[in-house]
Amino acid sequence: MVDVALIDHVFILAAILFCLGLVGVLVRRNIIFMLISMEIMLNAAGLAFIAAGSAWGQPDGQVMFLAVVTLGAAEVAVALGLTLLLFRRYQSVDVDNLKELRG
Amino acid sequence: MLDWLWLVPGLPFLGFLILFAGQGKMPKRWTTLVGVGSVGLAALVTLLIAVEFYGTPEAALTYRQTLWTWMEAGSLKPGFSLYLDGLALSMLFVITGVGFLIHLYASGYMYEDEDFPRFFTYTNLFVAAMVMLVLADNLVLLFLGWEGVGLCSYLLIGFWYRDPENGRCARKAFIVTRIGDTAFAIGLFLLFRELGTLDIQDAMSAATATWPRDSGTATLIAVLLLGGAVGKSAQLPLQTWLPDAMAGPTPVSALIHAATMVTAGVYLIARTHVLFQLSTDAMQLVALVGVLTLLMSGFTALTQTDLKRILAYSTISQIGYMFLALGVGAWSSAIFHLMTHAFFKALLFLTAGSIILSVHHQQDIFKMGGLRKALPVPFATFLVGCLGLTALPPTSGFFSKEQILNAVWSSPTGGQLIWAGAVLGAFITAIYTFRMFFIVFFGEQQTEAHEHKGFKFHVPLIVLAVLAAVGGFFHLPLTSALPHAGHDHVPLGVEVTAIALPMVGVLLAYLLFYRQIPALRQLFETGPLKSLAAFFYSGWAMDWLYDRLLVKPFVALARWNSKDLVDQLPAVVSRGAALFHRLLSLSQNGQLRYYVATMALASLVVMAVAVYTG
Amino acid sequence: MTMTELHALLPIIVIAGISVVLMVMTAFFRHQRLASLITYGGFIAAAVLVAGQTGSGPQQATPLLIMDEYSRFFSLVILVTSLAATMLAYDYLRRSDVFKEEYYILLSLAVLGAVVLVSSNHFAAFFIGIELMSVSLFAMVGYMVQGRTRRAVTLEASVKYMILSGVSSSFLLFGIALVYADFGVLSFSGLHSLLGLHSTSSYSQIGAAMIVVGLAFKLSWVPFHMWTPDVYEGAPVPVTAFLATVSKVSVFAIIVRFFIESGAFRLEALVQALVWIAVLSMLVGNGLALLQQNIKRLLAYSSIAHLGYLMVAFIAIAGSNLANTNLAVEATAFYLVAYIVMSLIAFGIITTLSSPERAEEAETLAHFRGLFWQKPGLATAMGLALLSLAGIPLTIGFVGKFYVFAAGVAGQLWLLVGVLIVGSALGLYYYLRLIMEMCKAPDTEPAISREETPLENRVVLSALGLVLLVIGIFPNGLITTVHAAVAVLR
Amino acid sequence: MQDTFFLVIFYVTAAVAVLSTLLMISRLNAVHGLLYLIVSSLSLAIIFYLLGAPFAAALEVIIYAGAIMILFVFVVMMLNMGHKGVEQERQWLKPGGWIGPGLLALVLFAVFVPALSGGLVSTGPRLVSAKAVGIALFGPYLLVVELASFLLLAGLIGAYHIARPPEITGDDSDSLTSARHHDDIAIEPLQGAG
Repeated sequence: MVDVALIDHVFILAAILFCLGLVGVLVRRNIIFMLISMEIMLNAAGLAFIAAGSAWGQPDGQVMFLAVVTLGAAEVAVALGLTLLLFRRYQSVDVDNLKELRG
Repeated sequence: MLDWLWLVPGLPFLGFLILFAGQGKMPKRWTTLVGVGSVGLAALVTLLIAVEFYGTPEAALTYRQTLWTWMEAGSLKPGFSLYLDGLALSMLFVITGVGFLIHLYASGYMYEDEDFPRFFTYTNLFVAAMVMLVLADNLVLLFLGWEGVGLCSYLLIGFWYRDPENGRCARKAFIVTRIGDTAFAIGLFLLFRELGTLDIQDAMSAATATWPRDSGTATLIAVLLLGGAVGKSAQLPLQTWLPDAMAGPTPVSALIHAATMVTAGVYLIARTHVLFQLSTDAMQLVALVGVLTLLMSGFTALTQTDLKRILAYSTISQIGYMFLALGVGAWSSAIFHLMTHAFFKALLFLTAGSIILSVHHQQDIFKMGGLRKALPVPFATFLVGCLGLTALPPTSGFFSKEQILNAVWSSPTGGQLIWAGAVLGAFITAIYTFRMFFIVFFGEQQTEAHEHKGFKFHVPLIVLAVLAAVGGFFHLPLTSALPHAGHDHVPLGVEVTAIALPMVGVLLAYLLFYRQIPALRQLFETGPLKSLAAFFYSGWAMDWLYDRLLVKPFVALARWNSKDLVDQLPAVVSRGAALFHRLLSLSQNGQLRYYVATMALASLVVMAVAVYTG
Repeated sequence: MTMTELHALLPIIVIAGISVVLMVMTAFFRHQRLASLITYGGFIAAAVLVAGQTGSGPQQATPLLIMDEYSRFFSLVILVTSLAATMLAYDYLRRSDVFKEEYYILLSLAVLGAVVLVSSNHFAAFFIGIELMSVSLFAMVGYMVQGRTRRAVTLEASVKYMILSGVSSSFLLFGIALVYADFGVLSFSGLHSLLGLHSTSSYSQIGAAMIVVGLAFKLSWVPFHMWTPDVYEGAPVPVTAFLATVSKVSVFAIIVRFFIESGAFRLEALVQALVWIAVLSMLVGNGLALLQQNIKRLLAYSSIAHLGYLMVAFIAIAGSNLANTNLAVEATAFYLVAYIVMSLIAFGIITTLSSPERAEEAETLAHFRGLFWQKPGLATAMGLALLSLAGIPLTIGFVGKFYVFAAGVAGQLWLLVGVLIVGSALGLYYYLRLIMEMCKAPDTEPAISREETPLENRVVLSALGLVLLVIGIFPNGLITTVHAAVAVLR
Repeated sequence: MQDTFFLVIFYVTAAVAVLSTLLMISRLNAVHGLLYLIVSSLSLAIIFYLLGAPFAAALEVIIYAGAIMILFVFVVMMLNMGHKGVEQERQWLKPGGWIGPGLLALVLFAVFVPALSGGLVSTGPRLVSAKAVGIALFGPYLLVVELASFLLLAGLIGAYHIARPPEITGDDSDSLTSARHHDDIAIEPLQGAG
């Protein structure tokens, strides 16, 4: 069908998205953006699974993708609950408020 | 009878368990019965074992008892096995025999203390651990005992926990010995790595088979083991904890910090003597450590005013003699001196405890004085102890020290210079011992004294006094366990010097501290030196006098050393550790995004390593 | 799915059933005692089922899970630990003012995740198990985040745990995807045969590294450890007890299986990286604990160090000699059990002394000062746990450490064994410091009122203390069990 | 011809995905960020389709762009940050703050690129139909489905417990109101401080 190199390029794309998600988590102080960036990292992993499954012509990649999506949904549910509490406590979504625990 | 060997550590441990379970709620009578009785029974079992032991021909004098295989980790199968030979038996005599007397004494001495049961809980555990250390047939079990006695020592130094100063002393002892223990652990580890066995006897025979004489590995391991011994036995440069350890109750000082635990280092070196024999350098180092320690702490003892601290320094100094004996290959003399020292030093400590109790916890010798009449029994026993410490014939100390000095003279790792040091040490020992003796018991009485009488106080003192007096005639069954040193023939002059110098020392002390003061007074009262006479009148002035004339350089050295240089070692370790902790704590700054960044960076490193070096 | 498979899965079904039953029950009425009894009963039933299957040989249940002696052993360990941790939590929860029943639901879900995790030999089950446990733990860490007596730090702890865990899960997943891309196989044993066939490409090298990174977070290996003290301190202490034992042990158990069955030990560079992680864990963990004043943080740092000790045995598995490999696997399994016993006692005591009704956890030195004179039983148990953590002979901790030491020596890992000795020396200092604190004079009023210890806590703590001593003195029984359990990993 | 067309679509979509993700992480307004995330998800769905995974493509659209984003939008609406939020973001997102993370990501990417170039034994993308996925899901991967449902259950109960006012014990009849009331009191000083 197409060039074998394409699969490599899909993985490179996944790596780019993964790195961008990581930058998002590192740069943003807004917890909502951190969570979205985490979703991007998960999405990048999902893309890698799809690519791998496609490369081998197996359904396993898509099954794993389903599991990744499930994890994303479950994580976001709890995370948004915590976000609401964070906002209620500090009137802000800044995670840098959280620095009591240290030493 | 030998089958009963396990009872020797077992009984004190059982005592510990009973006392621990009682949680201090048992009546004091029962506590005494359990605490003292368990050690007494252990001593009795030791005696019965010894009877059988002496009945067998010396060549076959070993006995091994495996209680159960402790664990099996691959090829390593350390068992709960006891190994008895002449060396272990000699140690058992000291630990259980002297230990029993001290326990008996303590049951009187500590009776009024509200933590009376806790005291016996700790000391019973201590005796069990110490016996375990001595009887261990493998290095793991030995390490168990080694750690166990350290733990008990720590708990007992801090026994009177309400005074934070005692906690500090306990911690200091703990940290300093820890430095030695780490060296010891590394040494054991290397020994195991090189020889592949944890059994002590197997390791020793493997050592001779594996290593040539003076091999580097043997030297390294010997030196590391020496490090452990030095820490436990308070030798240079790790000696500073012992004087501070006197913060514990006096029976503890007698039991742990004079008679038994501090001699564990001597035992360790004797137990692994095969290893040390392989290395002339290590032996030389042991001898040097011994002679330097005995001189340094002897001079320090001269300047002390606290009764227990004088005894503590003298303990360090006497253990120095034992190390010196080990260093020159006089193995059995070292163990012999260990035993006689246990007798007279336990005697001195217990008597000191009686004195201190009588004068209401006053420990400054210059505030005692003239106690001869008020305290007749302690006076007599203290005298015996002092004679033993000074090694005047025919006390026990004389025989053991004489053996050591003769061995030093003729040994290749000894020599005349070290011998001279050791004899000088004996001379100083005589001075500080009798300085203490004369100041405490003669002169004007400074404080009132009430003697504590009774069975529990007097019997241990008298028995120990007898032992200190005649202990030199004992024959320890060491010939099969330790190589025979052989009879050293030394020139008559040498022997005479060694015997005479302590006597000169006693005479000097007599002149300085007993006789000379009134004589000086008469001399100076008539002349223009009257003002000076008043100055010399006080004991302090005498202190000042010999301080200036006699020992100034050495004392300066000793002071400088004990206050700064060596104290720095634990301080540096603990400060370094604290700094390490603070630096690391900075990394734990609580910032979530910083945590993510660290994690990402670390992941990056791991991934790069996996890809580019794989 | 065949009947034999179903039979093999029965314990897992029972655990899953707990959460369902509890959920249905809670929908109608709330009753903490009943919920706790259902949970205990479920755990006991599952444990009995697992024990009943022991010795019946390996049974693959769908391609995802394998029920063999190894997974049964760790399932049993996890179930018993969870039972103990749940019992210790009862009184604490009872005195708090949040809804209680959800705790049991979340806990049983986390246990379900842990048991699936240790039974998995396929990436899908591995990943779902680990995440089921993690997601339940997010909520458990933040369990007291509301309520009249919430502590401000609880929110912080759960947010930190959630974000960091999410990031690490992404690494884990990406890594799995890359390994899968390289081999086209998701089962561990499938990887093994392939790793032998063609030399590993850079895909699986980087993938394996990312998997290790993801797991390193869960195991708080340095430098992936930073969440540990914060989360341990901020979480309610029963949750900390669970987090410190079950989650760590299940992940470690599976990483051992994964590395052996997938042949990942052949990636030498990765093993080299693990060596440095181990060195750092032992040094940094002990260094941070040294002068730490907060007990929960101290235990967190000490757990980092203990995970480092475990790594010594773990890395020793890589050795070429089969006998040494077996020894090393045994050592990890034994040490994990030892680690559970000591940690559970320590956290159990903190739980018992804490007063959630005043939002106060017994985590300062003041809470422990003079404990020996006020609560001799609790103080003795704590003292035993600390001595065991310090590796003093006659305790389970010593035997475990000795085992690890032996494995390190057999594997000739001199650097690691050296650091192990130095680390233990450092460790002794801070454990004994705490013991000293308990021996001190109780001169001031105790920082918290020390009520009667609840029966449940007393039973659990004395049982654990007994185990600690008995195995410390006669470890051969457990050693035989462990030996049989790890024999299936080849 | 068809191959070229395929490749063009792939690279264009990939570029859109990267660009929209880049824009998403740098937006000041959360709603804008979410919109870019949807664009990114949609382009990923196209790529899934191109790779022969139509089932996953549908899933991506339905769950990511549909469900998860909606959750985020709800929360953003509830917090109602508005212009104040944008101003705050402007302060937080100083250009200097991007340097470190950017460098880190670049190096990480530099590690990825050579590792992910070549060496993969594969025959190029192959179609895996939804039917095949379904058979796998309810065949060997049945347990994944079951366990995934428990994962969602854990998320559900966790979110439900965390975001809900606490139980009030005692004789307080109007428990929920008083709990909220209490909460307000608790955050008042912090409001002042902020």
